[in-house]
Amino acid sequence: MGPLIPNGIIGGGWDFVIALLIGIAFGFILEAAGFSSSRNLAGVFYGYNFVVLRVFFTALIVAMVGIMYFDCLGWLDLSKIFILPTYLGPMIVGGVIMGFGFILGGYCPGTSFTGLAIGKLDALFFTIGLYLGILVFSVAFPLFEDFYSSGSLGNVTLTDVTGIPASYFALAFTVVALAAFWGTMLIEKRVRKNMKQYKF
Amino acid sequence: MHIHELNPWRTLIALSAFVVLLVVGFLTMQKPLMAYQLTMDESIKELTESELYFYPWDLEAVIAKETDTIILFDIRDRFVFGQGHIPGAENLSANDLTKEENIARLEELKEKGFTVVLYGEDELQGNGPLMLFRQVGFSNVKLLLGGYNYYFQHKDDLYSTVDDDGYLKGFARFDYADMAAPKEGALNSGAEKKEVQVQRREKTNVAAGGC
Amino acid sequence: MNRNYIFLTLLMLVLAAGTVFLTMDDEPNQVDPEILLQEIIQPTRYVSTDQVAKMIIQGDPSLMLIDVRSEDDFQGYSLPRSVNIPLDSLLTADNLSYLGIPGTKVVFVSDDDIRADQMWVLTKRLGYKGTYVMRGGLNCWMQTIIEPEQPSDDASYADMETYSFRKGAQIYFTGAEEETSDGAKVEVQVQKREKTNVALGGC
Amino acid sequence: MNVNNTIDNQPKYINPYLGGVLLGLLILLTVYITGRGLGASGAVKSAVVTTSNTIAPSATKANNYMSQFVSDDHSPMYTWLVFETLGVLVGGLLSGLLFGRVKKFRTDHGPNITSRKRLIWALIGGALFGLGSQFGRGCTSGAALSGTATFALGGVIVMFSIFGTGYIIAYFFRKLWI
Repeated sequence: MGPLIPNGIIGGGWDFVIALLIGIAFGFILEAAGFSSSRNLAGVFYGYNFVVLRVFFTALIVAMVGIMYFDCLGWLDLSKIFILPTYLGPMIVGGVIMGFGFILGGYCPGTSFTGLAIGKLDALFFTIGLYLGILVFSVAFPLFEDFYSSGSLGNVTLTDVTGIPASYFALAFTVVALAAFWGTMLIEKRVRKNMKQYKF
Repeated sequence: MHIHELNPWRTLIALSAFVVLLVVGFLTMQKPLMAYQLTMDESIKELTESELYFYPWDLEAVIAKETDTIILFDIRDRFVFGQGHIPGAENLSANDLTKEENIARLEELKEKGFTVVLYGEDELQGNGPLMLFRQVGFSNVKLLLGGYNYYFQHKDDLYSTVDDDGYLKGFARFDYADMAAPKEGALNSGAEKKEVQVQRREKTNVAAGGC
Repeated sequence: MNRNYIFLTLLMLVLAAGTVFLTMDDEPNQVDPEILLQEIIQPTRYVSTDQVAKMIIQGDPSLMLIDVRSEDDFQGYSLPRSVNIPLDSLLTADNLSYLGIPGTKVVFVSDDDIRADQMWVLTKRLGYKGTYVMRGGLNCWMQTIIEPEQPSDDASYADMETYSFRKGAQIYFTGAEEETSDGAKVEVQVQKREKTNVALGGC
Repeated sequence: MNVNNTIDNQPKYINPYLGGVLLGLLILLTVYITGRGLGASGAVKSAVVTTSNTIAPSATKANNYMSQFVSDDHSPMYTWLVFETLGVLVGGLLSGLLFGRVKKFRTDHGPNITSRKRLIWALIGGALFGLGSQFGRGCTSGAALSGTATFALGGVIVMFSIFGTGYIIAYFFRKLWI
């Protein structure tokens, strides 16, 4: 049955309407969960607020487990969904650069848009920074064109690489995430006790 | 107050709704009539096995009802079946093969340990159903070589077909390269000899149902 | 600490553990057995040797002949423009790339039609469309095209028509007359190479 | 009694687990409908390509990277992710209005840093994030979250390198936040 648009069940004309609706839901959830504040976001790295970890990993395991069930129920054809292509080197480097960006900027792109929506100036500056960063990348692209497309493994999934069924990964991620939820509660309590003031 | 001390009742509702959705999905899921039991590799490998097939001379015992674990299914349509069929065969038209009760019947026969022998007009007609049933796990299904046509021509003397190869398929009956080679000279002795050979082979081929 | 969190944790664990016991469709691209069976019982997949001969002679670019016999047999004799994919090596990516090219008619050829039909069932299970079986295979090809049998004098007009076509095809395929043989051979060569290129580009 | 982060002065955020479950279901829905996950940085990329294409069309066409996203039929802004991002802005605003968080422009910053410094760091951080997201084929939502949710190897790599780096360097930049 699904995915609906690639299978032609929903016409391509609805594409952008659906994009807008999904975006609204995405933005609403992010903002409502407190992702519009860079202090909340950065808290995950300093142990005073693990909201990022909670939302991120809950979403991850729910989506992973849900995809497995949807596949089993025949609602989703896994061969038709988009699998992010893997570029080993560039992705590690990109991830490291993004890690720096996260600590310094306190946002990631999606959350900065929600911060912007409710009037956070730092979110505005972060978004301008995003724009400049991508502009710099595009203009300087010839410099690292070779590196950019190096280490390509194609659109591989974890199962393709390891041979372990996807459901085991879903289970492993779930166990780790749930353990992390309980573990971070203790860390959070201890760190917060020592903080003088922290307004969300 | 820590978040873990608040009641996450809305989270519980959201997750429960998801679980309910999945349960409804499982309850409304239709069990497929058949599912592949053999992988592609196994299916290909199986084609080389001889136990897929039932040989015409073995029919003698079935017709004489000396064995009660073999059931013949005629997959030709009802009209042709009425005009003539192997004694003791049941009609199970190819068009009805996908019917649920027929699959259930096969299932039942498999459990009881029956061997099901399919036959069609010729081997080709039964080949597809044989392969499919094998692939979905009916390891008790076999195919009668030569089909009804071969049986019909030899029904008076089925034992003698042990020495015949007319029902066998899958090998060259001619020397293709030689036959298709450009013929420059007129009839020389070699060509004549070959022609005789062809004639003979041709006859057996017609017996096997032609092409 | 709220007790509902413990419940949530357990619920999520059960959900995740449940995925391990799901029966997954490992090969989702394959055609559902029921649909495959429905296609199998249709006789529309068979093409006659005459039709194949006509398509070869006309240089039909959408025709792709796939010979499913062994490599040795293929070396010994093969139809013009045919590609060799022995039945047991079907599943290599290289061989599969010949199939499923939009707008082509793939015709399987073997000694008889059984092997070709087996190939057809296998490729159909893999979901390839536009595949056919040459009825009678090469044995029939020899009898009808290479050495057609002359119908008796009182045969119907259609039979005579078929015979005259086959006689023409015989000349084309065996080069029984010297003049036509060269031209025909060259044309066949060109077609074959072109076809191979298209097939390779398709993947 | 120096802990004043009690329930009274916390803004009313929803339970993070509720947010997580809803977000997970949203990803599932998105994959179910469109066959691919969510994203964010792609919209900014479209904006970059659009401005570049307006100012210097020939240079954009000559650029091997940007030229992939330029099409003659429609503007580079006419993509799925741009519409999705517009939705994110609207959705964020809706939530902010609902929970009373839409106020005049303000800046979040740690106790040991001024607003001005915070803005400069945000700009630098944003630029780094923009640069990294192009190498990583997506940002936290596109690559790390949606990618990992669909079991893509690339998503896992991006996720671990973002958070791994974050934890390694967090100590050195603690002045910014605590």
